[in-house]
Amino acid sequence: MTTSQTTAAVSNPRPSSQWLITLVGVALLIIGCFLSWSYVPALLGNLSVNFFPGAIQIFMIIVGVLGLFFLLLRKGLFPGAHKLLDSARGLRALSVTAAAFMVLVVIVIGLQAPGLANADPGVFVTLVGALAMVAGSFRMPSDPTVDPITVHLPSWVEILVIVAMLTVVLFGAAYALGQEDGTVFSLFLLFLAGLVVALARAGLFSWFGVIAQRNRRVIMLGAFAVAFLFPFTQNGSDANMSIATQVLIFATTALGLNIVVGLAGLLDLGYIAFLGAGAYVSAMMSHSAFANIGWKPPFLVVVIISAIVSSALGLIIGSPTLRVSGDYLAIVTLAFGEIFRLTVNNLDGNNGPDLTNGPNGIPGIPELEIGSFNFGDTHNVLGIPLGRFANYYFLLLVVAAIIITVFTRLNNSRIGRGWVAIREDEKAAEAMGVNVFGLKLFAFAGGAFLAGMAGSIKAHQDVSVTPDQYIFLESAFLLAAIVLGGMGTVAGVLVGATVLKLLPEKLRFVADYRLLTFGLLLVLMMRFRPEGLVPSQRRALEFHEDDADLAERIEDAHIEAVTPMEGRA
Amino acid sequence: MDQFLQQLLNGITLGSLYALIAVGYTVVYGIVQLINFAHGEVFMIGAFGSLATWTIFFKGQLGLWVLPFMIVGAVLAAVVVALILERVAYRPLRHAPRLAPLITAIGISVFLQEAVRLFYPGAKSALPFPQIDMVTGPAFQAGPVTVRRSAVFVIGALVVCAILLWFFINRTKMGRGMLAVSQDPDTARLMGVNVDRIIAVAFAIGAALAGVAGVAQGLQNSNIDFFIGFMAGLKAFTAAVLGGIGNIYGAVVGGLVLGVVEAMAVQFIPGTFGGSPWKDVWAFVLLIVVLVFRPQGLMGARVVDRA
Amino acid sequence: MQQRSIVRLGVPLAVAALALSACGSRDAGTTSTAGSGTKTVKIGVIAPLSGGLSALGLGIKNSVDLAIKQANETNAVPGWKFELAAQDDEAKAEVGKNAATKLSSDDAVLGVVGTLNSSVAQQTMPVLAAANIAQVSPANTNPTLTQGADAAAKKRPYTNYFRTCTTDAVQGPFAAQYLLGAGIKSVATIHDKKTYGQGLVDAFTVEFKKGGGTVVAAETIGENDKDFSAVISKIKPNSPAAIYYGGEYPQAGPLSQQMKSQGLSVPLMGGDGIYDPKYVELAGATANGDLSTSVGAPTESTEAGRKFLDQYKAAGFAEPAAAYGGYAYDAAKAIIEAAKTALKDAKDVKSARAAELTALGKVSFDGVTGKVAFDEFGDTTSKILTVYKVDGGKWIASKTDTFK
Amino acid sequence: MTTSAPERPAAAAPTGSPVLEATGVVMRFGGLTAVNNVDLRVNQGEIVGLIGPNGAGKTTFFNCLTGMYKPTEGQVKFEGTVLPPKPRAVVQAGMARTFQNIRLFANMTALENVMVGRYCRTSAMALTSIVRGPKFRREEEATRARAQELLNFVGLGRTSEHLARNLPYGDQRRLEIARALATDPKLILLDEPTAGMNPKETEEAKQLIFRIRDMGLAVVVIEHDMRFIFSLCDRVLCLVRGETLIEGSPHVVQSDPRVIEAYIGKPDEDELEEEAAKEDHA
Amino acid sequence: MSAMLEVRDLRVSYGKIEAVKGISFTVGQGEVVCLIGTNGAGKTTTLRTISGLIKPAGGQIHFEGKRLDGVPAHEIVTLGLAHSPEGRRIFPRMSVEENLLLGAFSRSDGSIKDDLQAAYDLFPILGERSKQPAGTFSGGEQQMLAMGRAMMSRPKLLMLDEPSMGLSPIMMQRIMSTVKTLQSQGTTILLVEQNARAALKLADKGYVLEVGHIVLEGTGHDLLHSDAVRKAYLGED
Repeated sequence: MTTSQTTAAVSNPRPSSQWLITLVGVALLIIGCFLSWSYVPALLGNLSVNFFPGAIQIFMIIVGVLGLFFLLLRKGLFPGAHKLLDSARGLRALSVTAAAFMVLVVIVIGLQAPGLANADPGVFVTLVGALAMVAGSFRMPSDPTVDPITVHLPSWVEILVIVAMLTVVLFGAAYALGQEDGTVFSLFLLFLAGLVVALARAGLFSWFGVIAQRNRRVIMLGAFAVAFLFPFTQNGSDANMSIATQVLIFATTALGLNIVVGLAGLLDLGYIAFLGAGAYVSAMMSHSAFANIGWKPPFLVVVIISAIVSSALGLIIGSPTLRVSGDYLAIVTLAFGEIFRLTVNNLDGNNGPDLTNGPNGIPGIPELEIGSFNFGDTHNVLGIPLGRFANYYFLLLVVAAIIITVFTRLNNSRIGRGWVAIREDEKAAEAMGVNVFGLKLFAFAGGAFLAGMAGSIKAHQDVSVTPDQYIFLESAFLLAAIVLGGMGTVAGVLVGATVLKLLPEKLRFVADYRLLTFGLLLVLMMRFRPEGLVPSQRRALEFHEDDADLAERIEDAHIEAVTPMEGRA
Repeated sequence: MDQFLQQLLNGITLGSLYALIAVGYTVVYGIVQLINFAHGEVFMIGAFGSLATWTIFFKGQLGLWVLPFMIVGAVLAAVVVALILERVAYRPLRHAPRLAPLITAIGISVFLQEAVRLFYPGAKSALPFPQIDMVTGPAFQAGPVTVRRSAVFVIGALVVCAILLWFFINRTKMGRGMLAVSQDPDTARLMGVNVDRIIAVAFAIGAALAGVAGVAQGLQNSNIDFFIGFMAGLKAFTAAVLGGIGNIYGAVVGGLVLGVVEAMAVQFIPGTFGGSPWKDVWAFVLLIVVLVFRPQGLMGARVVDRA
Repeated sequence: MQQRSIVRLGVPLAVAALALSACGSRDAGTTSTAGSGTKTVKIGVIAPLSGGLSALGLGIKNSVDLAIKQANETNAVPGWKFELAAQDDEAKAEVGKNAATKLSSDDAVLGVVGTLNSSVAQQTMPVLAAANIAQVSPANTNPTLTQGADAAAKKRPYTNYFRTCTTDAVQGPFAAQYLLGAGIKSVATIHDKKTYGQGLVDAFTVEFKKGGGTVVAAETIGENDKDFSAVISKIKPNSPAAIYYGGEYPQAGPLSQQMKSQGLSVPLMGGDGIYDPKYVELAGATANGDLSTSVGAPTESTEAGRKFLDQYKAAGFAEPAAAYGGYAYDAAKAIIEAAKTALKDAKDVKSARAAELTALGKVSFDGVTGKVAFDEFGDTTSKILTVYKVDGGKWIASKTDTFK
Repeated sequence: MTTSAPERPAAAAPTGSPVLEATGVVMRFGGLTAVNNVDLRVNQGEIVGLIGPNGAGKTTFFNCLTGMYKPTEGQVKFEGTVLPPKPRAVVQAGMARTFQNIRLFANMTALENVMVGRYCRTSAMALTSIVRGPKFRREEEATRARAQELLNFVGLGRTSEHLARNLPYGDQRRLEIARALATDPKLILLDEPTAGMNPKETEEAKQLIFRIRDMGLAVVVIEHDMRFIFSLCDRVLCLVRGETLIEGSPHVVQSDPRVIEAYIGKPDEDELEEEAAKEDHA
Repeated sequence: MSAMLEVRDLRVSYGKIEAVKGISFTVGQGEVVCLIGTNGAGKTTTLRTISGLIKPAGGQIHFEGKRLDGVPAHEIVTLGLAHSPEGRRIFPRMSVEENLLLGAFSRSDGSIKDDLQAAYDLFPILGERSKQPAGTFSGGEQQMLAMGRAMMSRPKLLMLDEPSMGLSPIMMQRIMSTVKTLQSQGTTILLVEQNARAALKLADKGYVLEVGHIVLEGTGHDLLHSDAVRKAYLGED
């Protein structure tokens, strides 16, 4: 709070008309939410009760309260703070969200109730409120804001912000997963997206960004704590935990792939084979009746063996294919992925030795047991039951933590620098003495190792392994998680993996259009935001060779980030 | 020996199909150094275009005279889709890092597959392809070798297309322009060659041949489904690399070699690693071996490394 | 610095505290809203409701729906109202497992009808078994599901699993007997390596050889193969009198067509996986004479079957009952039948599940597909099968018999 | 020359002992002979210039020396041992280079670029990097310090955290030199280090090269700017169409008529007379 | 006399680096104009910008009164402006004749055959080996082919980029004399050369480029005898 107190809140002595219109809009919005929206109780989680807002009405109340906050901010209610956020831009996004939301609600009532005759006045009050907000906020001038980098908040404030942020994430996730109704879930997504955009527009996220940059370790620990606590919010229910474990397996595999693609810059289209190799080794060494390897070592040994077999495959695939570059590498890895799939499909005694049980796969893999802890049982912790999937979830969380550590530490080391150099200019890197071949091979083997680890757990979690789980489309999905989230970053991959695994589960009603949207998404991403949603800055630069402004901005941020750290040291 | 000849014929038939598709990879690659990963889907679209033409206009007709219309339908569908792809998806990315067009191509592949699966009536499972009487009737017997009529069509299609292509490239101005762009696009522009148009033409040629291949596949296998593009595309790419990507005749040779290798693998690889289930594995192993030991392919077009 | 490290510790703790305070705030959400005496019991369905096999899956779902509606109309279990809880498995094992998980965490689910595919069942069985929920499949024909991996030492893997259809262990030999009876002594076999296809061919081969036939060639094909020329060329010189194919119609149809256009004009025979109108469509004009076996008598050939089809039609479902409608209907009826004893004195569904399993083992009634009763492995006791023949573009029932 | 040269771990060998001896280097591409039987000997602490018109094979010759190309014939000896044609081995042995068209790692900071140059002199492998023991931290710290030192040396100390692509052209050239120096070379090859520079920058570059020489390094420079070359080098080698035209002191090369011909074109008879007359006049 | 080609305050950047920093020059009808300068001075960039291969960052280019900047390269050729690029850039896997015919790609009149003959007359060796792949030619022969190819579009203005690069003195003189011949036949020529003497000797006008700026201009003869040029290119102090 050093620079922000320069000008006091005297810029708006008199409420302007647009301010008043917006205020009225906010008021109507909130009032409408306390009225009934529809006669039909079965619709959208029962909106038929006056003075007792249902779920989606609460969304709108939150929007209203946030709008009120922005309005008061403009009035200078919080001295010194109005320079920090651009309330006008925030209000605009908020009001558009509210309007879009309400229009959708009206449409849903019209279609599902069916007929608008079933709509109650409340819905229209809120709709009018939203439109008034649009009318008011779009005539509001934007405020100049200060650059967050230049402001240093007291550390306890920063920490509080982080806690608040993570808590919101936890509850948001728990709430989203709890939504069974596809329409409500979609509306929730719209609400969430609108909220995020509004806050981003207002500049809040650049604050978060700066704070996060300064407190990276706190964020990491906090995020891990949130992830760790997630199963405790599920009350022993397996439905969401099952999805959560799948997201984790997918995310950890994608993180492994991100070492190959994001860090070393090698496009691997057959990566799922490494996950498959791990899973198959683990399955063949399990006590399943269909397992064809007699030796049954303890699981921890199996994990290591799976990982080693995978990375050996990585080496085999890597060593010849690294001679070819670019697109060729991509296609050859794809061919290798197919060879893997076909091979496990064939090794059933009919064609080749009886190892993998062919297209039927190896079913009936027993639950994991580490020591006396059986992963299939429900365990009670502090009176909260934790089911089968929660157990696997914790195990996978540990694996994810390992992979994240490996990923970030490799990235910030001599090896990481070597990879960047190779990506930037392979010839120059070689001329500077970087072991290009070795580093590429290491990326392949290392990534495969991690995937093998994840695979060995996946086999038990899935109860069976079959070849059709390891097809090209899965590799494409993994790649898409990285592309969508952002190459070379942990957070990006986690976001990408979550979006790609969670949305199809929750949006069953669009299940048929899932792949179609997926394909379109890839094309659009490459066209408009090739670096992904949460890109590593370097990757963003690589995709925007000509963007000098971006380079300047990133450089400024980098210098800002580095300087105080060195000052402290 | 009889079996050898029979399998040779089977291989050449299969290979002709690969070759027709492979030309599309190689023509586009030769000019923009882009692996149009979605080319397999263009082939699939061709097959469906042909089926749609038949269903809409000629349903129930199985005379030979329908075939040209079906081919036109296939070629039209494939070419239109390919041109849209080029314009909308690839052209804006021409100067982007190489990863971008490749991922775009994957996205397009998935999109096209799904679009056909969802919006083509009945395409959720395999669809029977019209069995033109003359082309699918009883087999000919040439000595010990049984010759399917559809095989005659497939091989014939390749021969005709190869001749037309040769004529186009060597005897027309547009063809010369294409050769020039493939060797040095900048200089070609200095000669007055409209590079954008040439690239579009390359896509169109590849698509047209893929469309013919779509009809061929339908007649040969008696059915098509929305997923045929993936494997066919991968095999055709293998064929293109095998022959030396960028070299059109290489693609033809590569396709034929690949087809024969697959057929022979089914018949002659002894023990449990032979047989139909392994033939794809051998095809891909061949691809990797060629890439590692002779990256320029059999016909030796120079691999352009735009690192 | 001091302050920072304290807070660094504090954050996770604070988040932990907040998170824990959230626990238990969500109720289980299964209490019935209907109130007033009647309690809700759900019968789940896991079947492919979308994708390539959705025609079969939707038929299963609708048939179960029909059985439930009838049970509610007749008030089959007083004080209880049945409800349908259908989940899509997209014919994929992993999706099926999610569906099973979802159903198993719903306390109102008593039994599940499904799945269509044996491979999906392998994934759903353990999940449902853990929750003690009965699973009755109308369509899984893989013997190992009920009898374990080792055919020599049969052992039932999951006691919650039952099925209303006969297994491949019966279909294959039945086909062998039919061919031998028709005077065909030499065949070539082809299968797609999947449990179903391989199981059929294995069982067929044993019986066929026992009856004095010879298998002149045994080939396999890959699951994505489209062009069978090479395999056909390889078989042809052995001049078999018929081909026995283990697999499903998407490959069998084109295989038949390509065989015949390549001059190998002998009938192709398969299991219920090729007994589908699509097979005839794909195999084209040369399919006449091709054969298939299928479980049970043709639905429309029996009194009960015709009645079922009429009721199904009257219920106005958008999709036809398809091949497994009758079996699904019987499966649902078996669950309802068992529920009559299991739910009688139960206070909630969860506590009735164990009783349901016991009761299921003992049901015995005349269903649409014949007598519905289960043996000690959970397999149906009825072993009626039918051979169908392609004639004029349609499957025509050629012979119905009880397998001995 | 106020900046003190960073310490070099290798003890300075007496000036004059040969560092690099290339003999009979031939490089053919298909039918084209780009480099034909060129010899080059570079001694400790010597600056050697390589000149010649465009397309004379200078850069190709560089690539042969640094292992980027495998020469068709001939051998490259470094400190008495024959070098394998692998860039990494060449760098390891102590020969570093810059590029004609700057090839920096554009999206890395200046400091990171130089740190990449330290790659071959550091050893942290995967496990060390993941576990991060004291050894790793020491090495990382040392790498960073050395890189900063080199940036200071070339005059980029203040811009260490700037992205390479944002640096002005002249600074990019200097950064490339710093990156090459980070490999602890005994010989540094500079490919047109002043191309595109203004006279002031060129002069600074010259001073920088002198300072590098003063550290005990041998330097080989390709350059077109004749003034620059002749005022910088101890010895100049002129390549024309892949062959050595002349080798000698700047003075000798400068006045060689064949060099003038190759560069400026052969004066006609009358012009020669005209020139002679002028010279007399002066 | 109004200039045939007029370049005004032309600026070209590659990313952040400005290669040409605002140069202006003119080429009059029938003239030979040469741009000289060291490597990296911006000569080639200037030519590539004029012929439309690079988009300028600023400034204007007029050719016979028409504005060229922003017009795609393949249309510029049809206006009568040919560019023989640096390093010759012939199509190595095509025969001589095919190379030459490509030069006439933008034309569709009937007299292409005549021009082919004209090119063979200009360089008889091309005629002798018209079916041979151009990649097998020596540097000098390739340069002849490149010039012949450029002439096939019947240009009003011919831009030659470093035609003497890597050529033996005899071959170089041969090329230079051809330039003279072409000029005498009515073609205007814009020449970029590193071999300053040869270029300036036949140029009507010359411009000296240094790091993206024009530092000196004048008639060929004046420049040839200016001290600055002698210093820059001979290293004489």
